Amino acid sequence: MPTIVVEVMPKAELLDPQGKAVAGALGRLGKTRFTSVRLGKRFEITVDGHVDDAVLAEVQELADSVLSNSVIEDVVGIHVLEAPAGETH
Amino acid sequence: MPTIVVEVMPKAELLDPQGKAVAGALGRLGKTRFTSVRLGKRFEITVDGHVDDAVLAEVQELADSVLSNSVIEDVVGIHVLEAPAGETH
Amino acid sequence: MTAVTTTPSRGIADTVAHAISTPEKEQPFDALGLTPGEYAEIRQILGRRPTSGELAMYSVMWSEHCSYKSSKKYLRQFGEKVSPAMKKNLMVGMGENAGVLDVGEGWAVTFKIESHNHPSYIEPFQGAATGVGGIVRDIISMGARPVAVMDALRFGDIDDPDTARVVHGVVSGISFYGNCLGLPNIGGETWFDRVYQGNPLVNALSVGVLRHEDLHLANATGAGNQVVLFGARTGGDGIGGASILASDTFSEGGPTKRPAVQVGDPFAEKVLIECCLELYREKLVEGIQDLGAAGISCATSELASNGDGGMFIELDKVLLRDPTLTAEEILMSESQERMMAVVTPEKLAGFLAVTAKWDVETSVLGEVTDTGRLVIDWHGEEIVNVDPRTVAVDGPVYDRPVAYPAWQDALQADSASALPRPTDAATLREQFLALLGSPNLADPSWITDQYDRYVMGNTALSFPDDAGMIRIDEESGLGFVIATDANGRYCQLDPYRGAQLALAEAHRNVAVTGAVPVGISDCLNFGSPENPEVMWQFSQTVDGLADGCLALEIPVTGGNVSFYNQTGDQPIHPTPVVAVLGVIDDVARRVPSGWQDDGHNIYLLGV
Amino acid sequence: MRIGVVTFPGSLDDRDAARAIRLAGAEPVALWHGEHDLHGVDALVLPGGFSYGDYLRCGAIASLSPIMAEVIGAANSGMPVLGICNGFQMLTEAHLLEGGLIRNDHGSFICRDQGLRVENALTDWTGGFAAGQEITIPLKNGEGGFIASAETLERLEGEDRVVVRYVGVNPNGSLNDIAGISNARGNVVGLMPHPEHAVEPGFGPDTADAMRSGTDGITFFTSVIERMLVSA
Ligand SMILES: Nc1ncnc2c1ncn2[C@@H]1O[C@H](COP(=O)(O)OP(=O)(O)O)[C@@H](O)[C@H]1O
Repeated sequence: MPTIVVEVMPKAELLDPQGKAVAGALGRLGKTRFTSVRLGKRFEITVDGHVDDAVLAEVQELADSVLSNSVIEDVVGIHVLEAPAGETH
Repeated sequence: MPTIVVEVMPKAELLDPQGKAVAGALGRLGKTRFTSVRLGKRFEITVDGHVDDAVLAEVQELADSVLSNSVIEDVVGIHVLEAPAGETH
Repeated sequence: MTAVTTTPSRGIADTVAHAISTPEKEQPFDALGLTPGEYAEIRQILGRRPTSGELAMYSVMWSEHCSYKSSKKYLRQFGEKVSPAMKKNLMVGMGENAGVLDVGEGWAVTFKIESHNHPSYIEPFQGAATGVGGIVRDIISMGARPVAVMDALRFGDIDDPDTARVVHGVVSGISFYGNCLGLPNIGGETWFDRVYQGNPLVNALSVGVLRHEDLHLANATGAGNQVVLFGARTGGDGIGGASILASDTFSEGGPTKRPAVQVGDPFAEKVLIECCLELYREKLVEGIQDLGAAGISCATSELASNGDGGMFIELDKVLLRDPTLTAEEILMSESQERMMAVVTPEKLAGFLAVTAKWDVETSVLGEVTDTGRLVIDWHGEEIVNVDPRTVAVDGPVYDRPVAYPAWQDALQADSASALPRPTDAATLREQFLALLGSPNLADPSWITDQYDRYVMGNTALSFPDDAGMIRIDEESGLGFVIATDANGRYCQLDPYRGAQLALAEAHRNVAVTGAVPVGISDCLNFGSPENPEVMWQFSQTVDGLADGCLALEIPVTGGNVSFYNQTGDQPIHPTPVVAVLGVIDDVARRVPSGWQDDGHNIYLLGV
Repeated sequence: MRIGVVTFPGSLDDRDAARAIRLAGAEPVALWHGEHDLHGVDALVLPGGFSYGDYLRCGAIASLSPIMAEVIGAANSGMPVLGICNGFQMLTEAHLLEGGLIRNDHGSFICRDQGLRVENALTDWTGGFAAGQEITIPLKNGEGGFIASAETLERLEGEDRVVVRYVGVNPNGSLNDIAGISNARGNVVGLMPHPEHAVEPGFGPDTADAMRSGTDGITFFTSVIERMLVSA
């Protein structure tokens, strides 16, 4: 079954304490060339049937209304996964 | 500054309570064609300087050792972001 | 999510008929942890070779963890060294999911402590989290509402680089699961010692309360009653052993990579708690058994053994998270947040309405029979046909060799009197500061601040008191008090006395709150039972505890034995964690520890 | 006076909220998330807990529940609504309150007796306090960090809609030490700390007088009762 990936990130202008904590951990490991880290979410949604424009539009709408909270997050990407990650193991 | 994206997903054979809860919510909204959802993490790491193979190798190593927990998660993708998502808003 | 329960391609099951016709087939019993003798015994019990499904069941149920085969001989003392006073308030004693004590006014309390040591080393967060989840399900299966948790923890050297991984993982796992269930954490212990470096101890305790009439025992009685599995779907969690079976039997598929870790879903468990309590309240179930170690193998064989007949199960009715699971894997899976119920046919519709209300997935697997056999079918073919008692009750019992440790006398002779006794101020000051700075005396609030102690609104004592106290009845103020204690170093010096000291300390911690101690539960953490010196420590510990309980006249209501706690062949110190439960008529009259008011006199009591 | 307490799957402090309402002198009414029925209550409490495990985002899945449509309608027509902790998160997810709540800056769950200053004593739920009054009530959360855009923060401050602020310690990295806010009308209030855990002597936070004797939380509930009696 095809899989659609939705990517959500915290808004750039808002605090991201989790990303900051990761950046801090990298810094303590001496990885100073990584200047900042932001932590968002990656959804893998399995679709029963074909993925057409209507399905993608439906996913876009869900991404905006349910999978993200537009007050604090942005949907940064929606795409169909060619080789579903879940099936490669 | 270039941004590297690291994508981490819960291992396919393990329970993903978060994804399950989201799938349940979609089901209650009548979105029954989405049969399953898995929820992972998406890191955006800003790099000071050029991204070359050495940097990517370093990120790969960090992805395996720090950004993911190999007992329960897989690193499913590492790539350089062309237009940093954070800067489009 | 839609149920995809297709027949797995490599899951052509080994049927009973096939087992009869292929008696010589080689079976991987040793890879499953069974000895040649145990395998021979299974063949003798069955009068044929076991099917791979039966082998799966026996191997997990006859494991040390499930069968208590090395400890049974000793644990009997807890039932034998008893006075009439000790039985007075005991409504359910050892052997059930958890013991139950009458605490008056029609109320009863059930509690138990259990280990989740090894999983918590592999994956500290999930290991500890599922440890809490498991013990809470034991409490629910008695008909009680869980009302509190505690955790007794032992970690390695605080300066070891691996310790932080374990400590922070374990504490946040307990915090995550317990908080999300809405159970106040009312106490515990934290101790650091090198002996636990490769083998931390994570002992989780839960307490539940119930009205006398709500007491339920998990047994399958009444032919025709339905056997129902509900809760989370079954996945490939914690079934390392089954992939051995699958790969051995069906070489073309190869062994599947099944993770040894289990991922917990406290939300699913919280919903399951409320769902079970509603099922009890509406009197829709005969009994509910939790699924923990050994999963469906354990639940079916225990329910059937505790009943008076048999059971028939269609295993392909199990709702799966992963449709590729084989029958053996389904039998052994340790997926969390599942329960098995026995329901009369008339009440099935009502039962299903309640599970639907709570969005809990449910499937009817089969029914109670009068055959005396546990029969399991897989797509219409019989893959298990056993006497359930041979699986769950009459497993092997070992009388392991016991030897007084060669090093014991030297250890005891090397007493504190041999240590230098500095008298100068500078050295004393230095030692005092070293003590204050030692992790075992340091303030544990960085742990306890991660635990919700307020939820439910009945917490009368918790951190920093030495015992936790919960109000049971809002009208009368009736409450219970509980404390856990153990000191592995004392037990290493003298396991008999060390166990009694642990008991005495927990007993005192309960008594000083103003409560009357009424029962204990214990979690006995030891090295390998195959090491005669460990077995000696174990036997001494149980003797000490049983004698101590007789002297104090409080019964052991249940507990747990955890063996094989060692790094290489270096066992941990014997660590019997003792939990003492007490009753207080009115929590308003509790006595907290610590100075309460200016001007009070200070007395030192005792010897 | 009837005050509804909505139970969602994963609600934990619903019985505590009901107890607080009872101790304050009103009748608690248990409401179920799956219904479209407020059973004629006069005010509403969305209790604390981990609705739907707090998966996705805290309060997000619960905010899609059938009853939330009724809650939103009632809130918009002026009914007093208090969201405590997870309830506060639901109110932001339902956009009845502005901003959002994210993971604590230190990354851990924290349970502590928290000092607060009541900044706005005019809302339906804080009328019994004096502005500037300092109180102590328990706080317990993993995702209590209040965030909002700069303009939203400015508006909240400018319109006096910060209801309570952390004093002493900021326990989770909330911007401007914000512990609770209200809508413009003052009938909808969201709080991260738990007033329902400071309503009964013996089971609340420690005070200078005696352990576990703090009852500062009861005033949130008596305030709304008084407000409703006045307007009735
Ligand atoms: N892992 C833990 N979980 C919950 N409570 C704990 C834990 N560790 C310590 N505590 C609590 O911290 C307090 C102090 O513990 P401890 O230092 O062991 O006390 P003492 O030294 O007086 O026996 C007690 O209230 C105890 O219940």
